[in-house]
Amino acid sequence: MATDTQGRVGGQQAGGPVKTAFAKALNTSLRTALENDPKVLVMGEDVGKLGGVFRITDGLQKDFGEERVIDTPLAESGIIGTAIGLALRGYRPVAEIQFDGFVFPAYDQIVTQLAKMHARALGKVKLPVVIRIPYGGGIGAVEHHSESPEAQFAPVAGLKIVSPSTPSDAYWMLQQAIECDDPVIFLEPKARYWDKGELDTSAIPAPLHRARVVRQGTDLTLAAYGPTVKTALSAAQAAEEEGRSLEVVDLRSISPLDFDTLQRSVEKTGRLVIVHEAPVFFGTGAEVAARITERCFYHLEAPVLRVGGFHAPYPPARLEEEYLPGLDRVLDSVDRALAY
Amino acid sequence: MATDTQGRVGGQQAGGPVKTAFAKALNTSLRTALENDPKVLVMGEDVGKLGGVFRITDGLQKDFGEERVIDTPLAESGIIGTAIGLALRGYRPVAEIQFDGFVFPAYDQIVTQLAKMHARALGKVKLPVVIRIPYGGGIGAVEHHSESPEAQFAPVAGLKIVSPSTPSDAYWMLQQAIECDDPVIFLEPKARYWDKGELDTSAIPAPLHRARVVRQGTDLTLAAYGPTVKTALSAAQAAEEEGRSLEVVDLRSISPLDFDTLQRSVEKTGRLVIVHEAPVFFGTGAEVAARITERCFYHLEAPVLRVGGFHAPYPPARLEEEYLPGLDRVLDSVDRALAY
Amino acid sequence: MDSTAARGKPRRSSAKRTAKKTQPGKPPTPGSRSEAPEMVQLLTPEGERVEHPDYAVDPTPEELRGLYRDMVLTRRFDAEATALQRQGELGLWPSLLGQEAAQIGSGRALHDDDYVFPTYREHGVAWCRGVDPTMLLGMFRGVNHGGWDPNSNNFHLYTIVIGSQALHATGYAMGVAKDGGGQAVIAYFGDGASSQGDVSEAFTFAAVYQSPVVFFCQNNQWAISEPTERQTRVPLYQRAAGFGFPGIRVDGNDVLAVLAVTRAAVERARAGEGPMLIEAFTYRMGAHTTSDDPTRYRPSDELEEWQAKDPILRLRRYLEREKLADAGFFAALDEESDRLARHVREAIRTMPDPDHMAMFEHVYADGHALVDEERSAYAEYLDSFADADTEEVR
Amino acid sequence: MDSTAARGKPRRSSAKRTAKKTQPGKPPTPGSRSEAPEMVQLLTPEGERVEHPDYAVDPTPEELRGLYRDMVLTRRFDAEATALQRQGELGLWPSLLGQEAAQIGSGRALHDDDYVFPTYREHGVAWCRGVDPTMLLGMFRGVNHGGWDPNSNNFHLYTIVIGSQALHATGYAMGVAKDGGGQAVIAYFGDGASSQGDVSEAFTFAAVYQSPVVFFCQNNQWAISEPTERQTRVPLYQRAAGFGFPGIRVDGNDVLAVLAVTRAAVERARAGEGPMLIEAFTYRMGAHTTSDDPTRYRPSDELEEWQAKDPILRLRRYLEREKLADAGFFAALDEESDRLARHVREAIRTMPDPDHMAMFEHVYADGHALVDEERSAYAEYLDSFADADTEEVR
Ligand SMILES: Cc1ncc(C[n+]2csc(CCOP(=O)(O)OP(=O)(O)O)c2C)c(N)n1
Ligand SMILES: Cc1ncc(C[n+]2csc(CCOP(=O)(O)OP(=O)(O)O)c2C)c(N)n1
Ligand SMILES: [Mg+2]
Ligand SMILES: [Mg+2]
Repeated sequence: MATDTQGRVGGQQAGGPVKTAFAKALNTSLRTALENDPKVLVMGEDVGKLGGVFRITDGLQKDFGEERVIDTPLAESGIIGTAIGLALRGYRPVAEIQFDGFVFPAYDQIVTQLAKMHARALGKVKLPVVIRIPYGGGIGAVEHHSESPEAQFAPVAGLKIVSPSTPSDAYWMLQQAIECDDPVIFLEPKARYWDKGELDTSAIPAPLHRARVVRQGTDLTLAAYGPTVKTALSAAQAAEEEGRSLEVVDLRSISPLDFDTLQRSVEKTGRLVIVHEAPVFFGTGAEVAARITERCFYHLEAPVLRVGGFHAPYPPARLEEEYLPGLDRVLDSVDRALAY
Repeated sequence: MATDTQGRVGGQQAGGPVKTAFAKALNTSLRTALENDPKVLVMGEDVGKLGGVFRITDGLQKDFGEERVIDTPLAESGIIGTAIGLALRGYRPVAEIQFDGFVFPAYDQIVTQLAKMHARALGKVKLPVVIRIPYGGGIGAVEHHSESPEAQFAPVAGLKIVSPSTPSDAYWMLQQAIECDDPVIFLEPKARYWDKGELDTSAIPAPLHRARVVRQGTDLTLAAYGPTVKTALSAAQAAEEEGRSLEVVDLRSISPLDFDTLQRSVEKTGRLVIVHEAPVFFGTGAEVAARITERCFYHLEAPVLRVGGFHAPYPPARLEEEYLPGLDRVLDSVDRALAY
Repeated sequence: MDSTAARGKPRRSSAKRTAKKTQPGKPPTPGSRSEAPEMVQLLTPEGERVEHPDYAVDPTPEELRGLYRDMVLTRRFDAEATALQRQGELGLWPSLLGQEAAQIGSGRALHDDDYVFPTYREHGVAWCRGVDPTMLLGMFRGVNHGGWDPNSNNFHLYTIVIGSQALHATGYAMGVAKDGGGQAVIAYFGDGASSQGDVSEAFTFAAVYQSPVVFFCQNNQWAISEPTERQTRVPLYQRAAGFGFPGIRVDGNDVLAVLAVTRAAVERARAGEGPMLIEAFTYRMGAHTTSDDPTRYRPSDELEEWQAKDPILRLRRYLEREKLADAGFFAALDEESDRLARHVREAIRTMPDPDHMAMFEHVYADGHALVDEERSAYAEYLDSFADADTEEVR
Repeated sequence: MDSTAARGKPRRSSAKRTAKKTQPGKPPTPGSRSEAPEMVQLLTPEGERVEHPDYAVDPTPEELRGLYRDMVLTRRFDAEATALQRQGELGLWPSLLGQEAAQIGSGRALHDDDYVFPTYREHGVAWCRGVDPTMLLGMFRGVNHGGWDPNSNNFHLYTIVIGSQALHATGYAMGVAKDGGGQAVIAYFGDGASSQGDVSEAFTFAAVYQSPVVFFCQNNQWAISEPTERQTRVPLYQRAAGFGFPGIRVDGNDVLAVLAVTRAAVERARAGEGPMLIEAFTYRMGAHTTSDDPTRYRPSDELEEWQAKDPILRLRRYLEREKLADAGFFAALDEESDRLARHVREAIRTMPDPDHMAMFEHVYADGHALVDEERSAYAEYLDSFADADTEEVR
């Protein structure tokens, strides 16, 4: 399964792009993976009959049975710990964590076992486990249902972390994550589940860890991933109306980060603002700022600025618009960067 | 207990500095805290009769009894979860995690409950819990006994994170952490446990979260904390012999980070290299680089450079000298920074 | 404000009296095997009193009416909250429909100085503690994450992450014991939560330290879409014995049985005899929350079966059969329910949104430089709009 | 190379034959109460065979000598490793002294295609699996973190973080069941580990899915300095019943009882009857590891008491009493032990240090840009010294 790095899967009807919701693209992707490889398993809380609280696994248990689409006991450490065992046995488990805030009971199994076991065994075992996590805010939810935990996993070697921002990426990046022989934390921007976009299941996807320039520009680079790509694009649109040309880069992958694509962009624009929902402090923006400053020291006309969550717990729903890096806050930072 | 922000404790014999080992300073600090406040508890695995695997709690159970110095079941989530309950009841638990790599089973309780409960209750409850963790490498240990997990906690609001580098700071910062009404992750550089230094238990300590310039210099600032302060000082010494004047800043606190002190130093020197054992990727150095670059954009003559662990699991003992940021690697980065 | 739970509070003393009159149950010691039926029941679904060899309760008519009132008002409050969610006033509501007896029976077994650690569904227990029910709505409206003072009513904040609070309760109980004991702590959790490692670790700590904590598991048969068989193959109350303390199953739809069993357990805890697990066998009659659609995963006849065991209905039958309450009582209660519903509706409509800057408050008790920095930067940012507005006006 | 464990391997078929001859034990069903004594024993400390109503084993003299040989060689290997640590060749060594019967008895109950998930102390089980004992030394010398191929001998890497492997074993067993079953998985852990949430979660998963996994708890009375009472108030084997599967305590210093009980449990697993918990009641006769000083926390008479129950001594007594082994056998074994010790000493002295760049290998199976970048940067950095050296030479 893992040999085809292009991530193409067999058994696809050839056909052009179809307007598809983000959630449906994920559902289709899981279905494809279950069809193509008998070793692929889907497991998690309520993924069976209910089809998951977001219906991402809708209909899969009905069609693939309880042996392949597994409702688990309510224990996240147990889910990841048994997924590791299943992977050691040759399976490719795709585990769903119901919400971002519920991944932490599994943190030890993820960072200490899942991430390190391949290295511990000097490569003798592989751990092709995908952990799907609906993440991020903006849906008016109660506590623990809106967090962005990527920075808590990114320091840990052995894990890969990606986050799609469009239905097409949702489909393809999930295919690629499942095909990957390493553990992948697959962060699904839940606020985008209902967004629609073109999906072509016969296209040739970009490599999983390659960033994508989603809008060309010359004055400043805006980097984003997952839920904030849409915000960044709106900001670029708004800026254009004020006569400023912003380039927008969808990072897509957090570990590894595609610094090459970013560097090329910043060498052109001379300015970088990065936007994510996770707190700024020790966030992805810090790593991007540090490394891009090192790589582009003589090109940068302003310091890399970061827009993101505050150093405070994700607030109650009625405050989330204040907490989240929205259009205005992004534009404010763009202005500040351009003022240098 | 928490009112005296100077961290002075009563009942101290006045007296000058005494040469004390780092481990002994911690032991004395715990003893003082147990003496001064009946609400202080010490808990963890093997902290009782054994006195902890590093003997930091040596003799405490004998003198303060099993009700105050508590051997717990072997369950880290249980240790922190019950410490939270004890804090809600009015106690000030000081929990020991036996080694860095064993804190992760408690990760959920730490980041989701301990860190957030004060905010969740709109300030109605306080969580004065100290989590002591012997951390870092260099002692030739087996896996999981040499990690530096600070970056995995720092993104989480509600936690404070500090790391002393000398016996005196070990004593005083632990006093202050215990007096603090917030949860504090207290990272003890285990490779320094046997180092000796002056301890004056009647001195007036510096504020807990203030960085300290431990060596003055003009050409470049070296920032470090915990185990790498010693490395940084050696590097500065070696550099001096080559005619270079390095300023060394002991950050002491990771959350919050004392950017003011660092900024002052960098405005003077124009260059910054930061050294820590934790992996560079998403590490403390990233946050320091991002923020100092923003604050000192026009003062920096070189990008902030980072020296630290690689994006790889902490290696077996016979490779740790390669993995750890030693003198040569620090000097190499200093050279690189000075070459700009 | 007679429609709030405040009126429920004076019951404590009467509960105490009753506790003296009745014989506190003797929970089975670990490993021992009672000859009693597996589930303690004192009131059948048909509303008939039955006896149990180990557990008895002898409530006065007033107390019985009080329990009935508690359950009715709790259900009404719950229904109103569900309605408010439908009207967009709340983002979400987890209904306790069907679990009133489990919550009122256990809640009324507690003393004021006992301490409660709830999940997110213990609206009936909150009621018994005297927490103003409108306080519970804040977190589901999105104005706070809880926010009541846990120490005002010895009722901790709702805990959403499953099972975590079992450890907090155990730690609190360890502290109670250190302080000399005499109080009980009770931790609520669900059948699903029983699978979480934290709950097992709480069992271990509580047993090792013989902490005065009662683990109260409401087995409502479902964890969202998963039936209890996805968590265990044997009755949950049996989990306790292997950790070294007694466990018992009680008919969770029988308020008298729950009261009796919980009283015995908290008495035991207060007396320093250690923890106990109660499995209240009940049923979640509604959806998991207002976001859930149970028709996707559970058969409708199951609901019908449990409707016949309704906790309120059976007490009403008993009250009527034994003539312990007259039509006037029921009519007055209906009116009180309406008043409560009105009170809740009004409260929600006047509930203020939090201040913009509130998210920077209470992150730390002793302050944090970064929070201060971000707070002022954000205030400045907001001010910049004010300036802009002013400029535009000029 | 006859002194390595490789010679232990052919035993599998004979173990199988024996399993057919003897009556596999019927483990108690959850909740049922056996009239048998609490702990299964087939060989007393004095070396006398005793009967047990549920468990029997009828080994041939050759098998008995084989078990004896396994235990003696394992102990010798262990002593040699301890000595190597004292000589600075190893950084640390966790001795299995006293636990030979628990490990050999259970290890010899397994088939080649069963799968083992050990802790960090299962040197005896490793021996039974045919893992070259010198392979075990690497991680304690600091040249790797394990590094043998788990699939060569169906013996997973040592797991240091307590309890984690119970879940891996359960997941593996779930996979075995999906593949049609017929194999057993065995997870080793200690009395201390029983407190970890992961172990309880493993019990839950294994029970719910009826996975073919045997949980083998070596209760050696101590978790570093904490006696088992810091983990539980009741015997650990009782933990299983509350999760819905059988648990049993076996005399962990009686290799025959351990063999019989483990055989029954793995047979049960292979037959698809689900998990089982075995508590092997044994004793850690040495320090926790070479870093530990048990005189700080445990009384010396306890050690004496357990020395009388020594697992090797009692089998020797039996062999001698029943004349199942002669002086020649013991003398040859002594020699074999010496050869093994020599082999280990030589192996450690020739064990190569890992290459500088090894830390960048196997971080990922499919590569990672940052690792590549750091690897080449580091190589360049190292080269710069080489250049410097060269320059200096010039
Ligand atoms: C650690 C964690 N995982 C998942 C969830 C999502 N979740 C919320 S309630 C629930 C089911 C809980 O079932 P149960 O414990 O039986 O309580 P009930 O809702 O039936 O009262 C789940 C899975 C959560 N809140 N916390
Ligand atoms: C999660 C975790 N916490 C702490 C430790 C440190 N530690 C190593 S062994 C040990 C005691 C284990 O006792 P037990 O499970 O009884 O096994 P034994 O060592 O007696 O074989 C402890 C506390 C660890 N390895 N993992
Ligand atoms: Mg439930
Ligand atoms: Mg042990």
